[in-house]
Amino acid sequence: MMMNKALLSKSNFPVFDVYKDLVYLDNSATQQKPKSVVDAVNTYYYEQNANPLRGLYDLSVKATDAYEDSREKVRGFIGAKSVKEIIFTRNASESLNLVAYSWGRANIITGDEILVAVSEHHSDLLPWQLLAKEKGAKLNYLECDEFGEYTIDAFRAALTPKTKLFAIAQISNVFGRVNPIKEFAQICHENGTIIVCDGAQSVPHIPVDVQSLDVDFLAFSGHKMLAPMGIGVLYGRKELLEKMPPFLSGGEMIEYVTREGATYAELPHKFEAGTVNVGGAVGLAAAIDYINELGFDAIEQRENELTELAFNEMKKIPHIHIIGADNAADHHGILTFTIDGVHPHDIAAIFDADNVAIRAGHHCAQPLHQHLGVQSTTRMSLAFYNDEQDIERFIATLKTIRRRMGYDG
Amino acid sequence: MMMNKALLSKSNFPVFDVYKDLVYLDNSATQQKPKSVVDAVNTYYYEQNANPLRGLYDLSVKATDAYEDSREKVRGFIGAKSVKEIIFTRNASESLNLVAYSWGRANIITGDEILVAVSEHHSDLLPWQLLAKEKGAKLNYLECDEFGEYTIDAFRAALTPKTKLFAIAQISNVFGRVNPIKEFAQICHENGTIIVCDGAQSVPHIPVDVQSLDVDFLAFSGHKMLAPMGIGVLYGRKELLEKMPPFLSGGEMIEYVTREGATYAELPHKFEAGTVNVGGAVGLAAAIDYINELGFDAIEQRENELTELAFNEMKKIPHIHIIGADNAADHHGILTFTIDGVHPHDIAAIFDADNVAIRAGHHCAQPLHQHLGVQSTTRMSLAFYNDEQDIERFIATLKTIRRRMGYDG
Amino acid sequence: MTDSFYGEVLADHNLHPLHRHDMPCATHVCKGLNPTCGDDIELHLDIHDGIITDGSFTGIGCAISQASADIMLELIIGKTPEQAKYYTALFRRMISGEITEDELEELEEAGALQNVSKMPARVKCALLSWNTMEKLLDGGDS
Amino acid sequence: MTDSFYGEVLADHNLHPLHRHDMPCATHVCKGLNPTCGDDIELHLDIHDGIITDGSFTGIGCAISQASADIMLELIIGKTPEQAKYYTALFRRMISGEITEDELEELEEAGALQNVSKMPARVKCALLSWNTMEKLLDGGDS
Ligand SMILES: Cc1ncc(COP(=O)(O)O)c(C=O)c1O
Ligand SMILES: Cc1ncc(COP(=O)(O)O)c(C=O)c1O
Repeated sequence: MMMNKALLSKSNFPVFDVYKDLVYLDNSATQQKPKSVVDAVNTYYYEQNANPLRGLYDLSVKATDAYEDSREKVRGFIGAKSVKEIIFTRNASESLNLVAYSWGRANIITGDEILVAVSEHHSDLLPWQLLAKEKGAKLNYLECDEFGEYTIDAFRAALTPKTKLFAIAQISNVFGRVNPIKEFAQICHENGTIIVCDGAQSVPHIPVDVQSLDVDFLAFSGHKMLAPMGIGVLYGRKELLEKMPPFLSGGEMIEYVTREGATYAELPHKFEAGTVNVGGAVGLAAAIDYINELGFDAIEQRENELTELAFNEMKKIPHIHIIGADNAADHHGILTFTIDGVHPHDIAAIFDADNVAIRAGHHCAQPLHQHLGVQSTTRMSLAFYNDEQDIERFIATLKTIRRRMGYDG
Repeated sequence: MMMNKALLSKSNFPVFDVYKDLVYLDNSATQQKPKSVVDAVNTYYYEQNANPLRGLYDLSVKATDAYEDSREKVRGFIGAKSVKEIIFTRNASESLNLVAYSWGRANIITGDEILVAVSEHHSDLLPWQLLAKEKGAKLNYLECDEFGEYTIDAFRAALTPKTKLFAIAQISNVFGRVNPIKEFAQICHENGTIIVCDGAQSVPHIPVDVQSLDVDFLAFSGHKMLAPMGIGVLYGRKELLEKMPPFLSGGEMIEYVTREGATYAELPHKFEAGTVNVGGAVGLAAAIDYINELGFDAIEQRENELTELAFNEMKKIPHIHIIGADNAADHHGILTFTIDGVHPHDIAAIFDADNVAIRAGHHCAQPLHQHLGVQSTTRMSLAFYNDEQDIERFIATLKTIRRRMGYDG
Repeated sequence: MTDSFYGEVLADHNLHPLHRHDMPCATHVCKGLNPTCGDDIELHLDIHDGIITDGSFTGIGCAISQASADIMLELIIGKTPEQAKYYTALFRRMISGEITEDELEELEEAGALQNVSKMPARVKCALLSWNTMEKLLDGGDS
Repeated sequence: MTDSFYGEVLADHNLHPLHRHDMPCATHVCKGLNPTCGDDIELHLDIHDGIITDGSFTGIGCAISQASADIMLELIIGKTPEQAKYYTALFRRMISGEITEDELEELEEAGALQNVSKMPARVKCALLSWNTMEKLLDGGDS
């Protein structure tokens, strides 16, 4: 395992040079970009830019190589068997919609059941809700306990012979807890159920191996893992992808087109209609290089350290309630909380005044908030490039909030 | 009309510094990027990057402003009434798929007819072919003559009371001719037909005003107009967009979500699921700035000049046949041709050996090639930043091709 | 309380609202909501002989939306609907940063919300109760 | 013809193919296609008593695919199917740039296609006829 600790430093991220006083703790929403990633995209545009895949000239061959090398990098990063299983999308949301439209509309019929974890992000919920409505299927929810835990027993009980698909995040963007995907996948497959794993919050933070997890689909976004916006990934098991009808249609995803019909290109191109985003793919590859060079050991160690520091300090402050597990180890850099008597928007505004960027609201998980009985919450989420001072600044502001809202203590 | 002729120069495009000998004539496939566009994206990532729309802190407000200011810039560029009518997508292909999935599936029923121009790019053909199949509608083709011209009479004859939608490019990527969209739109509306205009090849090259054209939808791609890959636009008439169901679902496009259902956000957000591509939108805005500062007068004048030069020289060479109009003015920088006895792949290889980048194949328009009775063709396509020397180099190579393939002259 | 974040006036109206209670027999009721932040409000007014004689609000929201509602009611009770609309127009202009010193005076305590013009993300919170009142006076809800 | 782009051997086989004609009574026929470039080929072979006694091709394609087909037939006519497969393996290795000088000799005129290993976009063109032959020998089509 490589490990280059210099890569932990903020100095690799120009935004912190521009805003020296900024404490950025909204990493689950999107991460900042290291210079190496931005530079890689620039180099692509200045030295390799062309429309790839069909070009018969040098620059287009370079663009094709840049694109396909990025795909191979993603394949290795998540341990997929073949590059045919790696589809570039715009973001995790589009990846999940692709599965719902293509696999879902071809496989879900009236009377089927779809099971979704109640903590899912809207992007891993609405596509299934709409699919269920369209097909007359039933949408069931897997419930978690107040600590955000899903037990194997509860899961077995929620599964029925009619459950065709189960959708769950490996790490919820509210709880930060790692769900037992591998166990779920095994039970799913015994039951003939397809498992869709939302990896938007896990792939950037822990090593994810699709073969060892044995999931059928995995979706994630580049922008949450150092890469530019506008590039995402859908991993799909080849046997499934091959049987699925196309989703978006157009240039580059066909073999032959006549007036009456068309035959489609091989995987993965079948699912990539129109001119692809080579710049985005190159940026994602550079982000993976950064992560690989740093190593997940270093990333996890650092993120866990900082999580623990923040968690322990937060527990000391009265009127603060952390959502989810009552131990730092189960939070993976995500600490969602409420403060008695203070609305999350006011909390966020006070943090902003102190130049600490955190998020307030429903975090695109309204059904979970309904389940937990809270209207909205506040979330701090960290990345390996945060440091102790960031946590101290966060805690310092947190301590003043009730007072600044007019409470006595 | 502003006009800054210095912007015509290749010196604004770093790729030509890297490859001093490169003659790039594949601009219809994708354009090269000026430094100002790449710099604008970098500045976004270093000074404004955050997840926009829901943030309550300074950086997120900056990201939101960057994104929405870009939308306003696009609105002004194509003369739309309201920013609500501007939806950011990945590329023109996705824009067209959005219309087919959302408007199409809600409005097309068995027995309806969809009319598509026979010269359409696969991206403006397959979505309608698939829609027609799904709904049991009939797909009809509007035929062009050998010069690539669509007449108003032929159009009136092809339209029936059942024609619900008509799809056509403003400029075909094979012919380069401007189609009479305004006239078609008027006839469509008298007939209760929706008109979808594929602007992928027109928006970068001629001024396009959606209100004056009076089209219902307009699709185009950023990467073909100086902007990065991964950003495209769908313009839609507000009255239509408002009634359309969502296409992709997930974060950011909702108002309320419960376990049972959801209500959707207002336009344009209803159609933008998941984290948006702010970097891409900022790049597109910088590209529009570049085009506006240069001015379409200068762009058109330059492109027409170069087209005429190439066209006239090509006409002098034996065994060469230009596809489409027999005059330079109707080609708008797109010259597609065949050479007797030489396969387009060989033509492209010879051009490549001389460092001239052109395209060979079916240009994602197989039904058109079938209609014209040719298997494949070769295309050179230029942009304002090309110059006389590029054309001379292109012509010089063109003259040698038959000889280098072993013919006597 | 001297370092109060939003200023003492807002903190006070948020923590100790004068008009935050139910009014089951009000002549007019109207609901307002901000989908993006999840704030919602129910506004109750008694209007008799062209005068707003009493008013109250219920619902949930951030300090800005709560204080704004409370201050608004303080200002408009005893006034005519026309006057209430006039204040709404003034308030909107204050929030967009286009108000004169004299006009600001007219808004009395509502002037404490002037800083919201510098918080674009919070504009909707400040306007929620005012928009709801306007909807009510224009015949919205029951 | 000294400046011929692909070299004289290929130019010659492309312009004046020896085996480009129909063979309606061939014992074996197989179709091959390259969807991405639109090239397609129909390969005809007569196989009698374990020997490829004659062969031809029809269809359309670029100079590389046409010359490759013609040269391939020149090489395999008179050989056994096993030998033909052995040449296919050699040819594939040449195209991937992994062939020795001695092996190159064995390929005779087909060695003229060695440069395709430097044209990634054209590899499929060069391989089309060889892949089709392999498919035919493995029992593909009729
Ligand atoms: C006329 C036309 N329409 C649509 C497209 C599709 O554009 P994109 O590949 O960017 O989606 C293209 C370009 O390839 C085109 O030339
Ligand atoms: C758990 C989870 N799933 C899905 C998403 C959607 O990702 P994106 O907005 O990049 O599509 C997010 C992030 O917002 C997330 O946190």
